[in-house]
Amino acid sequence: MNDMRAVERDVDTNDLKITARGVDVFYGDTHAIKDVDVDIVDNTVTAFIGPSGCGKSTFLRCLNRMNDTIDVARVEGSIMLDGEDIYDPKVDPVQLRAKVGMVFQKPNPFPKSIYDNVAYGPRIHGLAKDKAALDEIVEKSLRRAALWDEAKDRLDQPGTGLSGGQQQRLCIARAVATNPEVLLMDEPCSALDPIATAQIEELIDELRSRYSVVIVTHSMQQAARVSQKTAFFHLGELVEFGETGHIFTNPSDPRTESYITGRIG
Amino acid sequence: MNDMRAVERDVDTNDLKITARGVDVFYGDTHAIKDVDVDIVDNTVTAFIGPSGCGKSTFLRCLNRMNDTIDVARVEGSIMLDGEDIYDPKVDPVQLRAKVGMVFQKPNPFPKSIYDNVAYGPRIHGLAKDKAALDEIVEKSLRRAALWDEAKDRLDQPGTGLSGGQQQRLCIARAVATNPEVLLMDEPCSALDPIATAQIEELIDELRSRYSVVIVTHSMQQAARVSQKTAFFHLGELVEFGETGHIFTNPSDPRTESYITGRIG
Amino acid sequence: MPLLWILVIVLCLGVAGYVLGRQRAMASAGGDRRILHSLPSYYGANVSIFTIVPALLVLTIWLFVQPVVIERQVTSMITDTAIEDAGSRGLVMTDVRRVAEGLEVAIEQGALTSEEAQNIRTEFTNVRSRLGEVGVALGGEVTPEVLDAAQRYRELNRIGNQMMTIVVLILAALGLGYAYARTHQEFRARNTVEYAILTILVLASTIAILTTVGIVLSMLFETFNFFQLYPAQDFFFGTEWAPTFESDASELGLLPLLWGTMYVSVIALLVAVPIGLFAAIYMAEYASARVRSFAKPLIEILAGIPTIVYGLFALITVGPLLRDYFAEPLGLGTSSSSVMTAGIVMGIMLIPFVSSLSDDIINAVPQSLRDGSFGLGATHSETVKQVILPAALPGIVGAILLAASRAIGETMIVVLGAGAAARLDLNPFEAMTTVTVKIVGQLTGDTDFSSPEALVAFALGLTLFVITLGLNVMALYIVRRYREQYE
Amino acid sequence: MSDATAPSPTAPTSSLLKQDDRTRRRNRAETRFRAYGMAAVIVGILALVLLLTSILSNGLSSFRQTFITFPVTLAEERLDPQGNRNPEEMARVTTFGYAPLLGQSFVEHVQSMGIETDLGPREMAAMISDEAPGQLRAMVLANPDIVGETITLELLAGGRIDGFFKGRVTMASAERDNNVSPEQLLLAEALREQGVMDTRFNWDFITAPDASGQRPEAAGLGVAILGSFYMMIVVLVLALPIGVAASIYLEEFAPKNRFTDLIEVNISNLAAVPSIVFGILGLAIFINFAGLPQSAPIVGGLVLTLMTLPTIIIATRASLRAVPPSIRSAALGLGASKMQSVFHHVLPLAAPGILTGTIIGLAQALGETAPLLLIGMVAFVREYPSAPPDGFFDPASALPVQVYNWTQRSDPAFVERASGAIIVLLVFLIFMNAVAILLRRRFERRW
Amino acid sequence: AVAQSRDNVQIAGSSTVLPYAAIVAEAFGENFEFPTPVVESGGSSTGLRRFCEGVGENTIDIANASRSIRENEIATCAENGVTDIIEVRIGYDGIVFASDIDGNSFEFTPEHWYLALAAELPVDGALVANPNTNWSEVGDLPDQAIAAYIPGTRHGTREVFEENVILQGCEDSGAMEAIMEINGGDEDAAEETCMAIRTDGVSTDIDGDYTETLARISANPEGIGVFGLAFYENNTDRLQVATMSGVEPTVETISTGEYPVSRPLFFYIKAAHIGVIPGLKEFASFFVSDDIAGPFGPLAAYGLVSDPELAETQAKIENEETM
Ligand SMILES: Nc1ncnc2c1ncn2[C@@H]1O[C@H](COP(=O)(O)OP(=O)(O)OP(=O)(O)O)[C@@H](O)[C@H]1O
Ligand SMILES: Nc1ncnc2c1ncn2[C@@H]1O[C@H](COP(=O)(O)OP(=O)(O)OP(=O)(O)O)[C@@H](O)[C@H]1O
Ligand SMILES: [Mg+2]
Ligand SMILES: [Mg+2]
Repeated sequence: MNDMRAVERDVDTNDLKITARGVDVFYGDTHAIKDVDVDIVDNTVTAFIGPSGCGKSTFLRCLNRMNDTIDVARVEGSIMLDGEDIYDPKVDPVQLRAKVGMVFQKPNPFPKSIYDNVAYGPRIHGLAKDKAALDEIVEKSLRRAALWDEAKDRLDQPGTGLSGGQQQRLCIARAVATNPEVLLMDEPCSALDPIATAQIEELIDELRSRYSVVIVTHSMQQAARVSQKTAFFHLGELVEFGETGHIFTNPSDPRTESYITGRIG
Repeated sequence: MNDMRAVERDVDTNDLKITARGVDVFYGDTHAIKDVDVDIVDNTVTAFIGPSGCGKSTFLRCLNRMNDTIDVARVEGSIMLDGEDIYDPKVDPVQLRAKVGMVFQKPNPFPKSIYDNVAYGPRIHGLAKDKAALDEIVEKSLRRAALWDEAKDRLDQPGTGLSGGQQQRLCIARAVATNPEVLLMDEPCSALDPIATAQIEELIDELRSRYSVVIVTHSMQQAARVSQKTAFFHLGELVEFGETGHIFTNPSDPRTESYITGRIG
Repeated sequence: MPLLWILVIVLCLGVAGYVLGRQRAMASAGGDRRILHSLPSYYGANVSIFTIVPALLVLTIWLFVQPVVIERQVTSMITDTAIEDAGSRGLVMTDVRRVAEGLEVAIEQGALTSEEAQNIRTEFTNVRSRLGEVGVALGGEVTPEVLDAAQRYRELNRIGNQMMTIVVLILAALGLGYAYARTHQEFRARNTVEYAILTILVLASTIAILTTVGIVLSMLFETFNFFQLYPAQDFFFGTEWAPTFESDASELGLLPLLWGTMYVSVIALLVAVPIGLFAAIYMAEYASARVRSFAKPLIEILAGIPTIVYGLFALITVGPLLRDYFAEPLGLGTSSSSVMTAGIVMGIMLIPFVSSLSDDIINAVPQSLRDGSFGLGATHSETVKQVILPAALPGIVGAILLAASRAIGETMIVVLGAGAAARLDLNPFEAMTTVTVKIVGQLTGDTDFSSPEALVAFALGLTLFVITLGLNVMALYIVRRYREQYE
Repeated sequence: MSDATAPSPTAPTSSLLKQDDRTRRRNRAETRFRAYGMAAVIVGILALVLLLTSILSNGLSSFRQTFITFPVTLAEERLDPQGNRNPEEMARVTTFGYAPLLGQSFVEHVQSMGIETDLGPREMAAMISDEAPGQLRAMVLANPDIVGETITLELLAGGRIDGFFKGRVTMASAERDNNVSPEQLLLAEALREQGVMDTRFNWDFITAPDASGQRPEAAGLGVAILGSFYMMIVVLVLALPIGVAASIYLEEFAPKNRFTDLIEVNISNLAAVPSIVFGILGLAIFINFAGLPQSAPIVGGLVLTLMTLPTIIIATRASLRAVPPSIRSAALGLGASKMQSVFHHVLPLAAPGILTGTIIGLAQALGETAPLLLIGMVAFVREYPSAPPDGFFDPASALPVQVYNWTQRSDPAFVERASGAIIVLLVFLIFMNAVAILLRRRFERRW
Repeated sequence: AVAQSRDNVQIAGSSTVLPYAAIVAEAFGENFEFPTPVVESGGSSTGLRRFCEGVGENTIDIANASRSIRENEIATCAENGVTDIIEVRIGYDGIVFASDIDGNSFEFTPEHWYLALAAELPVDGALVANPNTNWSEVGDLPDQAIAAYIPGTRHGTREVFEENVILQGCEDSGAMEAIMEINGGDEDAAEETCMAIRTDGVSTDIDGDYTETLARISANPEGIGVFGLAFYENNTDRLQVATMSGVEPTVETISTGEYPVSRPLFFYIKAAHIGVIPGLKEFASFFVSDDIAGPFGPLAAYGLVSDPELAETQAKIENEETM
């Protein structure tokens, strides 16, 4: 396992896909995200790193308004997707989420068959003309999520009967199948072995050619390998945000440095 | 992040704590664990490694009969704890599980306050004489799980409102609080940042002085760091089992080698 | 055109709209459904909705308005004296309608042609017997005036129906056209359809409110009348319930009834809640799938046995049993009907309310919580008590509230099991009665319906309503307080 | 973490096979708990068995009935004095004219069989049901040409005679009974031996309309079954969708504020409204205001719908609430709309609870009489309602009403029939709920 | 579509009249072209309430009542447009006292009942709570504990029982005078005191119907219940009837007035509906025809005490004489 294997890659474009400005999130009285500004560039992988509980998931969920579903959560500030404020009352969160897909930190397959789990997104978005096309999407997505071999004989069995890592890949397949423009992945490889991890990283890299990807990870190596941009959160604040190479080699904030070198947690 | 930092440590005793012989597990018709023999030595950390879906969790759950709760699961073979067959009809799984604690792969905090989550085990096992003693156990367990600082101000808030990594640590604290003789941990650090991971690893090492610990992990480094024995599973079979140092440096099975070097998944 | 036909045509148009809308959406996207904002079926449904909903709405309104309008037109033909004779305009119209319908039937059966029907004259024909031949019975002889009106009524109805057909069909077509024209790949069809569904959902929940308003209104007026005849403080604070047939001697105190209601309900719940809850726990947590799959429906039958059976069971079996083995040996009286009897039997009836609903809720608690608890070495019962029940609390409280509600509203078991005596007494082996029993009793008795003895039923109903409202507010508060939301 | 004073581990490695005191205590508690659970289920089932046995033992006999078969001479001079077989003229002869004819034929038949009896003709004729003249009259008017012939008829025996064969009436009780004499019973016994009387399965109990208190033997459940059937259709078609729709709105879409709290409390409160109050409401709204007909299943169905709604709503909301939020998030995260996430994922998972609510709600609606009192369905109805949709507007009664009415009748023969009606009601209930129960079993799953 | 015409007669009201009305309706349906009328129960109060709701198809045509309509009710009726009402008395309902067939037989006088059931009795110039618990204490009756099952206060029968038995007994026993002496001559108050029934469990109110009374007597064979004559006639094998002042209740003794406890039964026709609802008048005439309501008709056979003045009633219907 050679870490730090990924070094600089060119960021392909500089189009801003998402711009977040002055975002604050409160859970009731807890101030979980404090005045965060982040730009997500198109066709890039952005990594969010930071100690557990620092607000990575929270911020990620702001980007497709999943925080709407938590009663106590309150979001302030502006987040623009392609120049449109996603918190504008006129915005249909459904359409937003179709564009900005999400893989949750805890795998949450539907209590349905594996096939239906993956086919669900394409079905509601009408991505497949017919059964054959749907089958194809399902197979392709499962392949991309490196689950096809394990799942192909049991597509009709419930997704909840899979192992932890398999569920995680199922959720990735499910998200990929809907073909989003931005994919938010909250620790997508936490339950995966190194080889599966590598396959998912490959997938992320592949996705980047067409979409932008935001990934939360605890593995510095992974962040370094797959991402072009990295944001470091600490206690709800965005401490540092920039080119991955830059952050890992030459962090400007002492907190970043100590986190990367393993001193604060 | 220096990997492979942990090298050989002495296995302190050679008392067998758990001996599993010819264990087979079926989920309905699926043969998930195939004729596995494993010995867990007292006062050691044993790591289970293997690709996702190979049966690590399944085998782990056999060791404290958690598979009993899955309708379709069927366990065959013999598993002895301190020389007593745990699948003996006379054995009370409750007492067994009190001795053999478990941290699950998916954090599953109770929908109760953080305090009550941790106090749950001590309460049912009567480990605390009074409220003060209970408070102490709770604090101590949270400290050992490296959650105290984050949780101390919100002990009365629901455990389900924690972040993913915090929930994971809560589950560890919960398991530690009951003071088991064997602790089974299914990927206890998957959602943790490096520093928190290091703290948990320290905890594991500390626990080893009195108990035996079995840990499932996907991180070869982690296995190498904390464990003295390692079992490598592949497609439901136990491919290799032995001293950690030996397995990582000089695996006897080609499959082990290719897994460790990242070729099969 | 018969109503059924209009409906069929509108529905057909709706289906056609669905197909067309779908097609057009697909066409606008050049056959690539991915470009569409919503699934093609939503575009279809959107057109369908626009076709069907306005048309049916107008149809319904028309059906209500047309008779009123026509009736007004037709009654103007009838002289006041005729109305005077018949007693009311409505009755004359009943007669007119009946004759008109009779003519219709006669035409259908071929006894008359439609011209004959239009020209038939009382002077020349005995209309009553002619219609009698085709099986239309009339209350009396048909006067020329009524016959004229009936013929006019038919005429107007015919015109009205024609107009209705035209208007409704045109509207459907317009709706179809409009929605069709709007169908375009960027049109947010899903949102429109979902909006329509949401409207339906909102309408459905307003029914509950309307029901409440209706209940309150239908009792308020009579309650008001009651309090004009009977002093309010005597009602609310009176400890004596003794209605008589001489109004001035009646004592209509609420308290003994309220006490009885509470006492019986509490005993019933003391029986039903533990048994029901334990049964639910057993079925959801311990029993095998087979045991559960027959035990649950079996216990549910208990909810379907008519309450009179329970009542007789209380009267004939449980009452004497309790009297002989408990009340008399304990020196607590010799009454075979008692609060205890009714409470126990009612409790049995309520078991399925608690057990079945709770069973479903318990079953819905995620397995991972059970695993978490087992993994810590908890026994199954500890897991149930400390993890599952708290997590299932809101649903269980709902089930218990439902059971309590039934207990409060039950009559037959109380009448037969607890007797009819209103009494303030602590002894559970004494006969007592409940508010509901007296509501039914006073309403269906032989008393003068405008006397306080009968009107008190409404006051009792309204009071009970307010009291249970208070209890429910409390329950809501408790649930909010202790609710545990799992992930 | 170098704190070494960990809580001292309890006694070193105790045996798994030997339970320590605490475990034993906990296990005893566990066994007790489980035993309570089993006992609770058993109590429930026992109660059911007890009630069912009493219903069955009382009511099964109502499905059998005693018939008398004998030739009847349709004397022309009585039935058609003019002799021109004109139904309209023949209709002038009322059942009072037919009754003696039957009595006479019966007496003659008994005499012809050579059975000795001390009974006078009047008392002998009294053994035939009062229903018979009406049946004969209807038969003759439908087919006037049979007048003058002698036809063999199978007629109902009177209620007491029937009770004699079923063991309800005995010689001893007949001694004291003003309505039947031991001699009549003796004659009945003799006739049974001759095959003139026999007791057998009686479809009429299920198909015939109700009969007055004088003719328990003829009373049937036909109208009641139809009425209940129509009402249940209305309830099912309205209560289930409305209930589920309202619950979905309140649980999933409604903003959480004072107003929705009010609705919530309000709905649970509606469940506690005594059912007769719904009758008051139904009378005011559906009959007086909307002008719907009285005694009609449509009104009954609407009233029962309003009454059942709270049950269904409470059950549905509880089970919607029990669906883990992670399922909703998963769907929303894939770009499903809230509506889609509810209909595709949450609702199927909540289905068992919804179906339970429906089962219990319908059971309640099917067995309820009180609200029907005020809208005119607790009634004596002999005309069958017509086929749907008109039948919804025709007068009808209902099964529980029939039970209620029959338990109030003075003739003891109705006790048996009331229990029989309860059996029919329960069978009806089981059929009605079978679909729901099967569906529910399919939807049940753990996650 | 809803405006369908009703073609059956709709009747509601007293559950005492219901069995008779059902018998007549059944026979009417058998013998006439008109459909069988629908007869609802629900009590006199509900029947009259619905009767007075107004005229029109969605209101009932006939209200059955076990008492005559009250002034108040007529006023309410009139307010709602129900002005022309035909009152029809169909006969009398005898009220009898009966006990288990295997028990003691009783010969009552009103006095016995008063002494047994009054809440308070005048003793030596003061009112004391009724101490009697055995029938032998109140007169020359068998030694048997008093356990009376009397109609609840919602039943019309209760009124008759209180007035014709208890009050009568109060007067007969001289208690009335004694009470008036105690309360200073207030007759109304005295009557009230007379008619107050004890509530210490000796007497049980029955809110259900006679079948419940019968069931209670089966459960407690010492009990004595109040029944309608028709109910008793149908259950002579289980009940024995007590005489009242030496007269046994039968159809004959009641119709001659010898047996003192009975009440008239009525039905009320909405005159406005005659000629509109098919068969209404025919039904009413059929009801009171000699064939049906006469002394040898089916109603009498069922236990209705036929009205000696039936002919007048028949004429009244014929002429549609309103109140
Ligand atoms: N409840 C179940 N029903 C059916 N099959 C199951 C169930 N749980 C696990 N399996 C299957 O058994 C095999 C082993 O699963 P297990 O959870 O033990 O894998 P694992 O080694 O823990 O993998 P991971 O690292 O992904 O957690 C997998 O193929 C899995 O799909
Ligand atoms: N539903 C909630 N209610 C209240 N507080 C919450 C909730 N979810 C998260 N928090 C708190 O908000 C903070 C940020 O949580 P978040 O889940 O964003 O952390 P994270 O960076 O994703 O951590 P991890 O790496 O452990 O997943 C934490 O302190 C957490 O306890
Ligand atoms: Mg997180
Ligand atoms: Mg696993």
